[in-house]
Amino acid sequence: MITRFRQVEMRLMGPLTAIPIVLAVAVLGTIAALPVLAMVISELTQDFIPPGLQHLVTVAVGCAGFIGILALNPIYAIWLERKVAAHVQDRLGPMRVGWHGLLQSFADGIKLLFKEDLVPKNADPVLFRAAPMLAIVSAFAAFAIVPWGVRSDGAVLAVADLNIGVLYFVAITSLGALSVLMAGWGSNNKYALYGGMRAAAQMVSYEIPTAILVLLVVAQVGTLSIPEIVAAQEGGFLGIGDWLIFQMFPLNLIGFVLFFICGLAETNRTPFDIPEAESELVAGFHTEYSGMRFAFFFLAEYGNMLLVSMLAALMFLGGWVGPFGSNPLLLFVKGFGLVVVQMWLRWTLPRLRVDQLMAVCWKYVIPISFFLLLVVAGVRGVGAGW
Amino acid sequence: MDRKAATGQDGGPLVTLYDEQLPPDNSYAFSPEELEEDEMILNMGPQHPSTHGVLRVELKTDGEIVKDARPHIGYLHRNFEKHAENIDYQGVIPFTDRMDYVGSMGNSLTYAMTVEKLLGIGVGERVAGIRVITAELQRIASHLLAMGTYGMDIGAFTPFLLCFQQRERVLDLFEWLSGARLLYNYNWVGGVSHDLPDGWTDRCTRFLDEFVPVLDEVDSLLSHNRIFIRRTADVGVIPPPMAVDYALSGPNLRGSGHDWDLRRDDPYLGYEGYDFDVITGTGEHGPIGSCWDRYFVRVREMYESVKIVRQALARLPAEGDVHENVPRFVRPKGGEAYLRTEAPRGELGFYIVAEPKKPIPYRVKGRSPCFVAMGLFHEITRGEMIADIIAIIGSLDIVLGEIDR
Amino acid sequence: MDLIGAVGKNQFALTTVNAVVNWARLSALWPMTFGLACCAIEMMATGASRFDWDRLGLIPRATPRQSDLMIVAGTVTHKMAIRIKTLYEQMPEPKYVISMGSCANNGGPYWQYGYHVVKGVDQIIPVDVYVPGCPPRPEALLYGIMALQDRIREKSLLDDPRPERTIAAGAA
Amino acid sequence: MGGLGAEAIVERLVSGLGLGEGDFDTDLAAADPWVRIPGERLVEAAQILKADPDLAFDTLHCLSGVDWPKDDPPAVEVVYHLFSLAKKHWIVLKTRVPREGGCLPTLENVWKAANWHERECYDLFGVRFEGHSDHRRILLPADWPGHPLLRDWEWPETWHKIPVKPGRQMTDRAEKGQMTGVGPFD
Repeated sequence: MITRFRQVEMRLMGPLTAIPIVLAVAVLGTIAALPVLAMVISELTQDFIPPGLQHLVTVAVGCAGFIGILALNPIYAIWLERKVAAHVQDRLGPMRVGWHGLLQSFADGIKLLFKEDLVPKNADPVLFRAAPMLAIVSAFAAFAIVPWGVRSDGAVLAVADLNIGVLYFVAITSLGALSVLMAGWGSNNKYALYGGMRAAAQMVSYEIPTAILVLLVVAQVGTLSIPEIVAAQEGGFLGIGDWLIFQMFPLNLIGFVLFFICGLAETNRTPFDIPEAESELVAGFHTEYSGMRFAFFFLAEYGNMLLVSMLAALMFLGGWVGPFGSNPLLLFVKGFGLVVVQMWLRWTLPRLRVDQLMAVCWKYVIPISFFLLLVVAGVRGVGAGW
Repeated sequence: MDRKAATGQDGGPLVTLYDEQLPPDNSYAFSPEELEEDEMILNMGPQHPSTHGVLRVELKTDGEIVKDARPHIGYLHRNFEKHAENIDYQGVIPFTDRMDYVGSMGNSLTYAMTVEKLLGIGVGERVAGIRVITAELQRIASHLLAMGTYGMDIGAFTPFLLCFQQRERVLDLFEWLSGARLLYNYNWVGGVSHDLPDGWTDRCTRFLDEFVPVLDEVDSLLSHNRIFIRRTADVGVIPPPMAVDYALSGPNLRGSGHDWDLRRDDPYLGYEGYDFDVITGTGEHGPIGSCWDRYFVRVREMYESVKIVRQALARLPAEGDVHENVPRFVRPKGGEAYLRTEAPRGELGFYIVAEPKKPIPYRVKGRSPCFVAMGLFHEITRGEMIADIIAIIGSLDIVLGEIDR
Repeated sequence: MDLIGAVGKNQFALTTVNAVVNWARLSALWPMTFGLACCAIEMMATGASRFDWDRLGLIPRATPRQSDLMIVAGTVTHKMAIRIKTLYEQMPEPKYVISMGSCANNGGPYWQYGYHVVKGVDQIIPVDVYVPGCPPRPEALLYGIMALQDRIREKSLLDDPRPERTIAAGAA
Repeated sequence: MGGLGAEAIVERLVSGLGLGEGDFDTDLAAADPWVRIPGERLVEAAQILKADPDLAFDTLHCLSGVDWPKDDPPAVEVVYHLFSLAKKHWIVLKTRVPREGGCLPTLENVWKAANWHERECYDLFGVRFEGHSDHRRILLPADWPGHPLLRDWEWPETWHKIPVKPGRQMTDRAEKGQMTGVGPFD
């Protein structure tokens, strides 16, 4: 008989088996290479560059990392998703294009690029065309405030080192909901409309706990700037003791889990993928999209996945600080680790219904996050001596 | 060979309607005029990822709430009954296979038994044993498909593939037995097409041994998942009186709490000699007769089927000609016969009207459990949400080939 | 098109682009989840763990707008034929059709007495590859997909994107 | 199977309806005993069969049409297979309607399962059911010509330009040298 019969444990632990991890490390290396290289060059050259140009250089280095993420992350994340899914399901996944299908996403991309450019006759042409652009802009604009690391002289490597970074994050991600709504309405398709409406309701609802949990972090660290949040988590036992997730146990742990759940909901991932629920709404808000416009939504989704994972890593898991000192690679490891967890959840869990999704948000996540904020603020207040 | 010489015909012009405008399908049950404010008609299918084939459902919705639903069927109407009026008794068997194409052993079994009833012949003990084994294995395969696709409908993709993997192993057994993977043409009038090959029973036992732990695993992955329960319990509740009024059968009836199984209550093929339990819905989560109950009845029935197959394998007579009672010609004396069996989806029946001494049946009507189950669809969907429609369709476990025939 | 035509068909750059595009198209054939009858079960089996068409780069898409390949898996009835044509027209170019199983090829067992069965889906939409069998085994479908990949490999960007229609008009 | 015997069931039904000797027809010796009653008494009969606590026929198991064009008079026979889950007994109820414009009262209000079965019978045999709540075709398209399971149904040549009668499309393609399949013979 042809059937391979593997051990039960092997199958359930699919994402933890060796092959995907090796592959994930390879991908991580490729994607992180550019920012890390930029960082190393910047470290080596900082003594020779006149102080007036220093800021320019750090921004350039930040941009380099940004472009690396922009270009490579979605492509490899999609491939990684397919591999993780395949190994969870005892399949192989893409195998024919490149080693273990490494070039699969390039083939997909080129194919989508050469597809017919199609706008349905009844669609609103402006909204229909603008929605995917807005989606991808909102996904990648938010990366502007994500710092990759600090140089030894204290300069932050980011496109923009805003002192209100987390606020900017909350603001920009709201644009994603708008793009989905535009796509749903502009398609003039009932399924797309349902998808858009669900997405709007879901994203608007889950932005509230996201913002509260951001406040939770801000209340403890006392700053809105992401590099300073990370700096506050440096040191401690084994270099991880001062990570925010371990502070005030278990308040911040709960906060982290809730933030991750909100991230899942904001990026429309299972079990919160109701806006594009394939078995209900065909393809949800992007039902009418084809070719490159569809690819934009796809890229935006994977960009958002990495964004929320990195934000969670920066705010709760110490960002680039860890047991081996400060290293941008650590941020990528943490970020991609959380991305893999998202994928793992997607291929394991069923999907919630729209009312249950709202119930989870309004009945559980928001009250708990308010409670956390209250307790943390109280403890900090008592500690500060009032 | 030269086709033209063989057929005596010239090749005609090809029919290519590629640039033709075909008429739009305007068969809507709801008219836009009678809609109230905020209501909308949503058309689901026939091409939809989770309508299990080509079912089309027309929904009248108010936001996410479904006010009313009308299923449209017939997109797979393949004229089984017309074929049966033109093809001899044995020749109908492949068409019965294609009715319920994921439970084809059960279909051909029912049809063969109906013709046997018409002819007044029986089958030997070995044939009966083989028929029980194949029917129960088919039930396992069919329920695995139902379980897997149901998980997929709810949004969990992985159980589907785990179920399919096990199903492939059943198909391997059937392939060894009959040569085909899906449509077997295995049950003949008065016998079965092939005897069990050497070593088949051993491999079947091995499959059963390895299958049960995997079923446990998939069960734990899906059945008791909190999200899954919240999505399926309390949804699509069929109260017991309604189930009877609509003549539901099989797991759908038992899911509503009726303790009724033809294998126990009207036994055929010697089912009375097997020790197994009739599974009924318990209402463990939510009210009795919910989607979760129907789903879980199927899961637990697989364990019962494993029990039956084990017993049947143990008591299968070593010797016996499986073609012993196969009639040379099927020419009934006339009359009519109706017989039903417990197919994976419920009580499948065939009604055959025979003309005296004719090799072709006068009329064959298939009584399809899925057709009946879809008849109450509009009752249980009222007031549910759009996502629940999918859950309800999946929990009824329909096969369009059998509904439309 | 005229400009490219003036450059000539056998230019190196063009053939390279051609090869890359063809490679991308044949490596990323996204089929539509579109099952009609018995063959759909075997199509699902092809997507499931043992046969796994994801190896060839196929991921099923639920909407015709995002799919390149329509696998007509099963019996096409007259009621359904209208829908199939609509779905085909909703797919963006380039699009391919595999007719899976005898029913879709020419009516199969329902050819003679099936009054409601279309005798071949190629009466409605152009078909690239016919896979025989009732139902075809998953291996046969995989072979059909690979045969389609071979046909895509031979195509040129300058070709009429709908060659089947020109054949049907009598150019063959 | 428990329950009443067919003889007792027919006895009760006939006496309940008050039918005379010539008004009904029955065969108790058949494999499935049946009783044929006039179509206008159908609803009454169904109500008796369902309501009588000893009969308690709670499910309409199957409804089939059978076309008898050569009988005198030509008729479509509608066959109801009734079963009692409570008492576990069977009866087959038959009735005949004319082939042209035949009409029966609907049993939808007695057994809800009749709804779809009657629609199917109308679709394929052209038997109308009076009082049906949703009297449309169920399997075939709304504009399909005729009722195909009638024995003398004429096949249309095409339906909206799509051929209905079997053609030689595959053979013709092969003769034109077009590829018609994959595998060893393509």
